[in-house]
Amino acid sequence: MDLLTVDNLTVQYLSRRGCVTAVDRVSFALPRGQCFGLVGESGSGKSTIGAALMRLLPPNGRMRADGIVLDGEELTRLGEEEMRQRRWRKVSMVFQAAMNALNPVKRVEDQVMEAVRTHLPELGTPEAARQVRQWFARVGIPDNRRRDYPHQYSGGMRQRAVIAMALSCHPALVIADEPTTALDVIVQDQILSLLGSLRRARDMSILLISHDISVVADVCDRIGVLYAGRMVESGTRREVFEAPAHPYTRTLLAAHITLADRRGTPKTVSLPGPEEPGAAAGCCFRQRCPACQPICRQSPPWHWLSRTHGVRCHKGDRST
Amino acid sequence: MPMGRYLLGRVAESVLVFFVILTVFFFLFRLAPGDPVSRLVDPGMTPEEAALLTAQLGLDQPAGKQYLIFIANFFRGHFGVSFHYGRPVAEIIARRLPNTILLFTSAVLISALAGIRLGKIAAWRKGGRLDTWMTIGALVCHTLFLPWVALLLIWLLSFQVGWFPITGMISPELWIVGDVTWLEKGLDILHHLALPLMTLFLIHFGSYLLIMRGSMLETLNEDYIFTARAKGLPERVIRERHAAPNAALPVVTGVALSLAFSINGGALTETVFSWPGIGRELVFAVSNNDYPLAMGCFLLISAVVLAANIVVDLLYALLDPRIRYG
Amino acid sequence: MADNPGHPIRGLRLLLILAMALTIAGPAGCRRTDGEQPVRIGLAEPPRTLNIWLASDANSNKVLSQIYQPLYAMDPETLEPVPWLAAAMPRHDPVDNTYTVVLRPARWSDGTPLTATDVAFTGHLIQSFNIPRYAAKWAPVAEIEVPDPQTVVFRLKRPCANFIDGALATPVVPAHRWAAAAEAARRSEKPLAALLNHPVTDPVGCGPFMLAGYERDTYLHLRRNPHFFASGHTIAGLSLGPHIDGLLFKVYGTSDVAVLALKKGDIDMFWWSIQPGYLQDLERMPAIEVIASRRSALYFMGFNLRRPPFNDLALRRAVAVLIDKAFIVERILQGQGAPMTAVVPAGNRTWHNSAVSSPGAGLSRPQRIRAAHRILHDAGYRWQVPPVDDGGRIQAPTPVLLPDGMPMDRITILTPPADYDPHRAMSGMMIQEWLADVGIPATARPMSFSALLATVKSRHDFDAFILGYGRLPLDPDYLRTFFHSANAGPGGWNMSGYRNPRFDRLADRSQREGDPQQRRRIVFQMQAILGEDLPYIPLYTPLLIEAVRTDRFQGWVPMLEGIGNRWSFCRLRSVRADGDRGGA
Amino acid sequence: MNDAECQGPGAYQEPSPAAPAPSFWRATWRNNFRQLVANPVGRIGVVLLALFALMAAASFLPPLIHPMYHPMTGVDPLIAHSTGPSWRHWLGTDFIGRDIFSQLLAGSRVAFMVGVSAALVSILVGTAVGMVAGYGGRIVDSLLMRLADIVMVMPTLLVVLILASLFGRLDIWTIVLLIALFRWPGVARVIRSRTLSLKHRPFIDAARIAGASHGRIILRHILPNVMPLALLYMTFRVTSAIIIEAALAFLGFGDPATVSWGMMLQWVWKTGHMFQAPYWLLPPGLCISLLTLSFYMIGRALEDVIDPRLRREEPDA
Repeated sequence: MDLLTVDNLTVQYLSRRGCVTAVDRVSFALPRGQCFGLVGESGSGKSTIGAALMRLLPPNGRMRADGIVLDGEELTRLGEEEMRQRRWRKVSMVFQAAMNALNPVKRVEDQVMEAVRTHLPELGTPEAARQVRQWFARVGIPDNRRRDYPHQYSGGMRQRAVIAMALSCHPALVIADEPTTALDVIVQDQILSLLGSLRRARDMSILLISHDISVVADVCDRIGVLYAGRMVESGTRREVFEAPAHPYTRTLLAAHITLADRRGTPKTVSLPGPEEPGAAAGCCFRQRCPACQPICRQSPPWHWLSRTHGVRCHKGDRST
Repeated sequence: MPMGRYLLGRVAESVLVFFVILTVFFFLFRLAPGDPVSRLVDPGMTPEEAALLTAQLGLDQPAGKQYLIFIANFFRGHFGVSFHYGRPVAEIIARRLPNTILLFTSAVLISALAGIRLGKIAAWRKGGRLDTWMTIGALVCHTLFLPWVALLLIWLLSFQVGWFPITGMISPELWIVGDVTWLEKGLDILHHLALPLMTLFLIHFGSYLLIMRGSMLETLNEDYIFTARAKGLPERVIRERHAAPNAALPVVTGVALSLAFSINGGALTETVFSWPGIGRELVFAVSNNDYPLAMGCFLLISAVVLAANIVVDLLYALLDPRIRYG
Repeated sequence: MADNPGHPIRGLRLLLILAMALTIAGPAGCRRTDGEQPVRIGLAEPPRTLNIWLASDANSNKVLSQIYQPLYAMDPETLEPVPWLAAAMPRHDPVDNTYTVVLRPARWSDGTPLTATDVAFTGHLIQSFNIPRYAAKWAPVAEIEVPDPQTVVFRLKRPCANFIDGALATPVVPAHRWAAAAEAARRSEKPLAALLNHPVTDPVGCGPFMLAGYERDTYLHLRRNPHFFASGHTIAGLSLGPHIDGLLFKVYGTSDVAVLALKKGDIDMFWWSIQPGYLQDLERMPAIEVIASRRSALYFMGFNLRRPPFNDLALRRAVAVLIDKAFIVERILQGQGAPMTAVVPAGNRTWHNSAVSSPGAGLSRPQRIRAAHRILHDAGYRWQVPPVDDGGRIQAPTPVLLPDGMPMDRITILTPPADYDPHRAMSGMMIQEWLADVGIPATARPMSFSALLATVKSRHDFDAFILGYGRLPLDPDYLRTFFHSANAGPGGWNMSGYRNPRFDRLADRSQREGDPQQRRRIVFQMQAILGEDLPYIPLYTPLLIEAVRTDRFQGWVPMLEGIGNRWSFCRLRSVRADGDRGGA
Repeated sequence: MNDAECQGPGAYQEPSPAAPAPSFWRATWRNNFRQLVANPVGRIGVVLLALFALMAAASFLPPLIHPMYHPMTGVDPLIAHSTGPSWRHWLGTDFIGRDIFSQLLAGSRVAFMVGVSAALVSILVGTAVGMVAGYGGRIVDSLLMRLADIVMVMPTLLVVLILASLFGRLDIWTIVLLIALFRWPGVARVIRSRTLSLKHRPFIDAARIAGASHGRIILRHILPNVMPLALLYMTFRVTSAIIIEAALAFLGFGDPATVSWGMMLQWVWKTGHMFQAPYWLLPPGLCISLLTLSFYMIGRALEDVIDPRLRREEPDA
């Protein structure tokens, strides 16, 4: 049974100029114990999905979904207080910008401790402290650095601390939002393997959000590709990497593989809103698509290529 | 240690600034037309008497020489003798300073506490009705014209309703009785303190509220607040333990600075409330052409503000680990 | 957000409790009102010092005049000197020019007897230190002898008309308290400064009251002096006490607040002039009595006679005609004063020459303009458009041209700043407007008081100014000080630079003239000359408005310069104590 | 929830780094004004300000109707003491029979004059010093900033009080100048730090490489970017200038030839009408409070429009 199923999740931001749709009818499922990678360029709505799953959208954000079921529980129907209790206990997060994710005026250990004491009050202080110590050991932070302040840590250590904090309450699902973005390559690798080994040891599921398809490639069992708030392709790692069905996926992969040719990296585009002509209807990738056709003016349907592999493209059935 | 060297640099800088101010004001006072003796308009005083008095006050010397004498005395701890009171300036200031400190420290602290508390709530409910009213209320209170409000309050609360004594710092009727306990005297001072405190509170809490609200709004946008939410912490914990301590940092330093500026006593407040403090003394001294006293008060204020700037830096270091261990 | 909405209230509750506690603290403080019942007096500023030689300000004198006493005091009715510490009027020997004074038996407040040595010590102290304000009065004294402990003999260098009003009205200080301080001061680098700055915390005098407490610069408590020499005596027809426990001076920062305190009953008297705005309200209150006293005060506009344009008498006359003193008194002073005619105030009945009158008194504004126009025209002043046309109608004039045909430079009328005296600043504004009616370009410029004095007294760089003397001595010797040509130099009190040999001769004579009747004639003549030459235009004498509560104490003695005088404090009686006695 | 609240942190737009075209400014201005009045605080501020502007404009009228309505010299020939409101004198008369309403109108003109000109001068000085210090760096920077420190340490009201009492020539323009000269350091500091952050942006480097002179870089590239900040500070400086002038006049150190609200209060106070004539005491005090309030409110609202993160309040503002 899937740990998490997301069905037709839509998130909109209200602003003075109207509504901006950040996530548009996204659906996916994450089996227990697996790692699901969400890939997309910045502004594609992938971080919004993470926040929406935590139900922590900014005040001007509005979400709507046919269902978000986590561990058999419908999250959208929970009250605010019930949802608060689920956070970190059921679903926790490893954040994008590790520097600011930690409160600068509190000691790191206290910040981890705080989560444990909130969600596992039955442990009692000594036991909680013992467990926190264990977590610091597990992520590889020396014992004498536990009581430091965040700014005294290096980037990698901070990220480890954030991971320790995220796992400290034994959540079933960890949403890792760009966990390695600001780190250098060696540290990136260490962090990713740490995450991977902990997942296997703890039997957790991970929702890995990244703009970097290589990161996703290393860790994930399944991959979903987002573009402009829409899921354009999803499938197992093998399916997506070996037989990418969507032109956008192919662009991403090409950029990743031909490292020498950085020109192929897609340029950042602004969040397409309704005010962009032609974006309301039709394929969202149309304007950048190398294989654009007249039919692309119509909204493309979702094609299942296999039981796990699907694509949102008019050419979906033929392109392989 | 870099912190130590930085501090040393700051102190040296402040001492320099202090002496520039001292010099500028010394000559400003001497440049002004008229001398304190001419203020004593008594037709009984002959020009010869006036000249003698001028010489005795040391004002017949050239300004440069007076300055050197002043500096020499300054380093020996003599800050001059007040023309008006005929007593050493240091003695007069020492008598007035505690009164000013009592009034303004309590006013700043109470209004800062209330301002921080209310500002926190206003920011927490940004855009709500409570926030709008609190913001507008704070703005209205903050822009009230102090002496005007003070006099209206005296009229209303002291005279009409009779809750508070009409200005002053003590009731002499009580103090001249021999067997009054210290507790009674203390309560008497507190009773006199209440109305000026209330007035200052009314004017000041608004600005703290607004600063705290702004700072809090900024803090609430920080990632670590999102982290705290994601951690499933109760809202109260997020507000009190994560947002407020960070947001209060600039407010706390603001408080330290305004404490320093309050030594000048709000010349207006002390005058209206007959509070025997530094501010009122400075206004008296200025209108009596009592240069040494005015100079002394003014230098004290400058020194305190300069020191407060350093204290603020230290305070920041103390409260913000990023600087302490930086 | 799911948060308790009661939160803001909780923070305020704490404050509320604090405020309540402070309010409740009040009754605890006001609990004791039995026991001593001093007369509570509001002061506008704290007294400067308790050192009598430094005390040049009004507030210190209010306190110290209850402690240190002179040989002769002023009769409240006749304003003539009456024996106070002295037993009788001095015996004057015109041949060797000596005055012999016999003292009453008296003790200092510390119990030691007051002797002639103390008087001689005071005189020597003033002379040897050249103490400002007193030294000039003592200058004629050549020698002070003490033939016996109750007698002092003063030998003068030259005849002096105001010896009793001057030197003998000086407060006497105890030799046993001051000798050491004087000795120490004499040895210091700057003797006078050392004496003036000598700290006095426990003044010992022989007056009706003595210092009991001086706390935190907010109050000053005087208690009845058991050794007061005049207790039970009758002097100047008044039987003296004092009948009260003491005086309690309380300092209020602003007079509004002091008036509120008076209305509320926190003080029995506000020893300061009350602004006219309060009168209506105060007069309605049954427990408050408003007392208006005449003052020995001169408020005037002075001219610089050293340079054009005001060296021209015609121009000064025209200005005098244009100034509507009645307007100033009625509107700016709100009726609390009187237009002034001669330089000696009308309240000084002995010396005021009532024959001197104001130019243009009683004229309407158009009449004044016509009169001023005529004076100026006759003196050769011209206009392109004169203020009065051929038909006698008033019109807006062009700037006046001097007799030599040149336009008049803009003149400046210096006044004290409004914070110091709003009346004078406002009068300056009005005079500026009136002068504009005849095309005299004038600007009233308030300037800080000391700057103003430096300008008119030392630098002489001015056209006209408005000043005032609040407490003129009764003896008219100041006429000599203000207008004698010998005082016209820098720093001298003849600020106008007035030079009239005839006046100088009269002034010198007046100072030496021993016969009161003769001296009076001379002083009247001097006033008449000044009324003609107009170095000053006397503007007004304000009334002194004081208010007292009548529900606790009664017996105030009205006098020139107000009810705050030694006679009042020696005669006040508690209303309640009288009632009790009557019942018993 | 209305629109104003819906704007998230993302809605803020970094000011365009290059010197924008005039049409851009106009559009921005229109847009900003709309945002300003969308905020309830800003709306109240703008309405109040408009009201006072109207009063200031109307202040020229009364003396034209009748000379007795001249705020300074006109007295009602029939009235020689303070009277309450009537048809002839809407707010009554002061102690020598001058019309209080005319004075109130004249006072608003003076308040605008004092506030705006003092603020303008202090902003000009502050911006210039701030930009030069930030751009010049090193010696220029530390010299100018030490100067700013020296001035900043001194409490403005007391210094002006001392100078006023010492030199005694209290022309209203001197007061304005004095206020301005002691209020620039705060602005200079903010502008300096903004300049510092701009200085190393690529477009400045680009301009420098392209051979632009220092003066040109400051005027064409830095100035437009610090302008909004300076504008914001101006509203706060207007407020403090008005309050300082009023306090000065209240204490009796104002220009006696000018009818300002502080001066009116001083007249009420010094003539003993403080608690006797509410029709005379209340209007000037209310006007001072409300006018400063309106500028303050506009400032607050403007701040939200320009950049909510720029604010650094000063303790003695």
